[in-house]
Amino acid sequence: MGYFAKFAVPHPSPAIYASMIAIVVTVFLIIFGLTYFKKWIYLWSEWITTVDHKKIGTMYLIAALLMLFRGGVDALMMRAQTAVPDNKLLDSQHYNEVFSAHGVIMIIFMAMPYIMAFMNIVVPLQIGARDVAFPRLNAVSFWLFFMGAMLFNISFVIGGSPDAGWTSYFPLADNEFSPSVGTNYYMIAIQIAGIGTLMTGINFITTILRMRAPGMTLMRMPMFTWSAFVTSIIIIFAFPVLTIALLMGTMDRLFETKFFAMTDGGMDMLWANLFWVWGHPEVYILILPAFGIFSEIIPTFSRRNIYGYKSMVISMVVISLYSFFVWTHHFFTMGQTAYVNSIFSITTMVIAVPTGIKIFNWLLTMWKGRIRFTVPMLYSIAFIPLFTIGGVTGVMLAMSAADYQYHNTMFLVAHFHNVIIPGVAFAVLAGSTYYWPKIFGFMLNERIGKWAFWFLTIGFSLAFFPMYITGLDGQARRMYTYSEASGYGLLNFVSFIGAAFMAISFVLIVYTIYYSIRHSPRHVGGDPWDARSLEWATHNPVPEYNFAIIPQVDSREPFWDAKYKRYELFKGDYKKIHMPNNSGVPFIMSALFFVFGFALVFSMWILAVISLIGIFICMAHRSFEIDHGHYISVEEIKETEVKMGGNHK
Amino acid sequence: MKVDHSQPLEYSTEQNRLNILGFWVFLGAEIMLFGTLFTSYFTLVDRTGDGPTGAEIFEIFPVLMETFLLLTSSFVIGLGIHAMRLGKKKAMLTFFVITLLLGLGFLGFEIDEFMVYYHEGATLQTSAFTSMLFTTLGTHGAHVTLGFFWGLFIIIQVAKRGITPATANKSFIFSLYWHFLDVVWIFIFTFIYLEGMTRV
Amino acid sequence: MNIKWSLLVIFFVIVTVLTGCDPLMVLDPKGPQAQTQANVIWLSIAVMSVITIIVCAFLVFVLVKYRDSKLPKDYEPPYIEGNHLVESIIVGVPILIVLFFSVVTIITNNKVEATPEKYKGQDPLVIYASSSDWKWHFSYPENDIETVNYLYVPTNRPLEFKLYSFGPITSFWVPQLGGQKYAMADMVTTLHLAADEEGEMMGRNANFSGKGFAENMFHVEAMSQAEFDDWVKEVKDTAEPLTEAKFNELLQPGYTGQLTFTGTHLSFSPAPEHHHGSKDSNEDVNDEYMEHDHGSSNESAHNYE
Amino acid sequence: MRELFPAKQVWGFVLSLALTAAALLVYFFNMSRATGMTIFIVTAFIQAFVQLVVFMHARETDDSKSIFATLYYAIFIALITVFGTLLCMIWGWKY
Repeated sequence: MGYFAKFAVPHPSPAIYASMIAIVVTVFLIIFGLTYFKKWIYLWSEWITTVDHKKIGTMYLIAALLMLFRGGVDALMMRAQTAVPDNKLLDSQHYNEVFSAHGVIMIIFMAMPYIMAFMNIVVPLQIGARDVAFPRLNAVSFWLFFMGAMLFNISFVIGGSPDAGWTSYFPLADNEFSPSVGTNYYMIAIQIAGIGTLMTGINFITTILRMRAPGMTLMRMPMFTWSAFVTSIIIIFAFPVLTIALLMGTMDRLFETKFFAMTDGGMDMLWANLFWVWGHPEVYILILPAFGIFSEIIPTFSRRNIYGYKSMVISMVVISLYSFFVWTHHFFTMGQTAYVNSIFSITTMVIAVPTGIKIFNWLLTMWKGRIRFTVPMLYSIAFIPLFTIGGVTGVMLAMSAADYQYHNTMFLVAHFHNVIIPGVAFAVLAGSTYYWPKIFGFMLNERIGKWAFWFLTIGFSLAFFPMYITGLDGQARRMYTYSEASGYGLLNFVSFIGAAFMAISFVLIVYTIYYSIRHSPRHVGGDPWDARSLEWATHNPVPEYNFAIIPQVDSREPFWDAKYKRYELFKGDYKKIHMPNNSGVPFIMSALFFVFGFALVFSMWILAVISLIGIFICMAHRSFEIDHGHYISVEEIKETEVKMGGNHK
Repeated sequence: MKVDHSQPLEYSTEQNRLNILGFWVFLGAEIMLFGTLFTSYFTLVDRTGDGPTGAEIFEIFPVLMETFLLLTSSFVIGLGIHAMRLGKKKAMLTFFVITLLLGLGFLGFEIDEFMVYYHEGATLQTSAFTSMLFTTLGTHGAHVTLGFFWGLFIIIQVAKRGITPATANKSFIFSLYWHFLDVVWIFIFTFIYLEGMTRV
Repeated sequence: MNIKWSLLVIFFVIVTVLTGCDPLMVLDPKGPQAQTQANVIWLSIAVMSVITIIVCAFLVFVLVKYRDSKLPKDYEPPYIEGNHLVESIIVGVPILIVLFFSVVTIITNNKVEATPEKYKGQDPLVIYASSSDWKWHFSYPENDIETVNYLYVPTNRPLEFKLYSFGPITSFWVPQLGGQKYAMADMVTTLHLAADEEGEMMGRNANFSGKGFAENMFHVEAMSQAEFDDWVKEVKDTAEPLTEAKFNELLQPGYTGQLTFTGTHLSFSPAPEHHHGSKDSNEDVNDEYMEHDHGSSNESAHNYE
Repeated sequence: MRELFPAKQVWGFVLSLALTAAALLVYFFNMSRATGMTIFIVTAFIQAFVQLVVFMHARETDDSKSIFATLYYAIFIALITVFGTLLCMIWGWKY
């Protein structure tokens, strides 16, 4: 019995049972639906085994939206619990699990895949390539992320969720203070997803370095591609740190090693140190592609080229390097000497300079432009002042003497949500609307989209600006309750209303998608927004081979030149196109990773060894496999081009 | 698939060149991986608790043997790649087999070394220092083990399929990996063993 | 459109009304360290507001002037590569601001990491503040008493807190006296504070430490030296001695109210003040710092061990 | 047979053995810590560089700029991480 006890449902409450039933019903409905409509083979051959960067990107997008829902529900529960003083909605253990899950899901399983979705869909199109450098590895990346996310998500029904915060500081996260398997899930699920992310980074660096269209020098690349490139660089140097930190954490929990233990020389702050050596660059991994998306949207809807292209690029490269110099500001209060704190204070503040350059360049891009208020542009416009507030509060936090007062308070919570929501969340929502026709071939409804935008922006302001005030009034973060006498009640209630607004906005976004699937006209043409960069030079949705003929580039905005300056983008005749084959191995291997991870979480060593052997067999299979890919014939290309309603010749 | 005959076989197709560049980028990530291990090692090196220090358990002979075996294997696989470029399949295979045997010898010494530490009371759980030592050495050792099997697969492929653009590419990438493990070992040898043994 | 604007207006009204109510704890300092920090906060709020207002003003100007519907039909935006002068301004001004704040941060860092200037000559009151799940233990080695979950301090005298933890990392924070600092299991951190005014204050653990984190607070009261001495005397007369058994019982996870003891746990369970790190490299860095921040207090701390 | 042992590789091997021996001097002779560490750092990095250029052919294609950029970037950030961590975890610690 003792053995099975650790698999038990952590919080046997009606809500958990209801969600378990909901999961079972949903799974059953999906299985039934797939069987009834005979879609199993379609699902397998078109999606699960795909190596097409656009389909992988789409799957990232769907997974990210699902995780946004999960993380959003967590957020709503937290705000509901703290809406009034001495609330009894959640107990403290449950609240701790909810905010830990919220943080991990939003950063690792929502924001990251959302960014990956755009990198996958947009980058090869923007540089005029047929796919990424390693299509098969790309599928592995996606499925590893997906299995990591699934492993993390089953934690709340089998065995228990992580409850030590998304930062999972030791010794709190060690067996003594977190005895449930929750933190094992944390360590292993993030590890699996992290390996996938590392692969993505390698893939995109190689793609961008070697697969650009002829004539596209580095300094002619579109801004989003630049941001994806810089992000990939940060990924490949930051994620190995996380790999090691998680490995050490896992070993401390599973094998009783002493890295972060309280005895035998263990050093708890080393975890915090390694976590933030990864964690701070991680912030830039998220924010730079978001900057890239805004840098595509703002010029398009201002009908102007981006202002200060060179300084935009330089500032991103500088940020990529600088992001590795500042991690100590996450624990200024650890007791280092004043001079160490001063060093990291200054390096942190210096990052504001390149970021400021970008803000002003966006403003100057709009200046003298012709601004159209579409949904993506509204998000971009709202981003500028809101992100500026987030940025300047960041400078305030960077001053370590004052940080002693902000640290661990709601002020900090307000700051990083103020950076991440207008920065990353606005960007991915704007990007979704902007690239929706590119992915699916129809536009999202603008009217509903604008309502969603206003609810989100106002909801965000209501939810997070009061936190600056409660933070300065001494409310620590991660408190599941507070007393009436503290006086935090009113402002927390305002936050709750803001969160409710944001929830409404999410519902509206889902409704836009539903409404547009039903009612939006199809066949929007290749260029519905009158855009400027190469991804719009092909059809919507994009054919398998991306471009019938690889474009030739001789400026920063070749597509704009082709539209308005009679520049000839596609020269030559159709030739047969070489494409990679689909494969089921990435999915199978990642599924084995899932089993392996699950076995480790519960210390089931035999299962772990068996699944590990399975993983190695998959790798060996890849080594021995002979895969030459396949060709798309000229006739087939002609047929597709005619069907897509355009002929670029 | 276009084959460019002016280049060595391993660079002769676009996909081959992508593979090699991609692998270099991966090695960049590996540098950071081992960099993090070293970071943690240097931080924890003096935190020995009640357990032994490095100076108390390290012995020069097995470490020198391990270093010599790995350095030589790195040299031999370099010869293997050279033979591959000359198109001499048999010589290449011989060099590759010798490389893997030297790698096995390295692993043998390392496992023996771990056993000795274990008997001297330095286990994975003894102190933060020993945890870190075993993890750092173990990560490198796991890389070598993985490399052994990978190399084995490549030998089988070259033996069966001959030196083709595909097998040449795989062999070359494997050689990069093997050399890289040698580079990591140099740092382990210098900054863990020698530094530990000369520490007062 | 009207709904949106009225919502925005309501929001700003709420914010202004609420901020007007009560002085916020951090901005209502009762000691020199908190005063320094509040000054830095006000200064940075002021400068940062100016930056935010400039950005917003420029944004509004651009949006009003260059919106599609307001422009003539034939207006075509120009192609502008960039401008060196403009770009050097948007690089240069932020650099100047960062430089200014760098100076401020260096000065204030050294201030909050040292005995407050106006009490420099005095002998500090050393208090060992240690946390366990989910309580705070305050040991007064000078007076040989110990309290749990409440802290009495004399005004106008430097206070030197020695922080450590019997469990997860916690953070000792009395917002009105000064910023927080971590308390950890294997090392002791030092926090320099002082109280200028008498009064009651809130203190808490600010770093998440598990189930009982929200309730992990303590009551702080600053009083004159005379009152403080009276209190000490009263404790010595009335409180029970702290035994090792009693202390170990207290270390078990759980909650207790305010407790008072004579004697401190330091006698049988000393603070982890030993060096873990490599001694040689530690000392050459630390020595010069110890001279001006730490010298006197170090001696006094050792006396009680 | 001779062509199987190119001079470049052989010299590389000899050099790496010599550098290992040089590092060993610190073990066999009593030296100050500063001298010892200097020798360690110099020999280790030269040896790594020998491997890169002689054995790993890092210079032979037109991708070599990207390759070296990656390596330098990686080494730079790894050093920042090592020394930054030591700075705030050990050297900059105040008891």
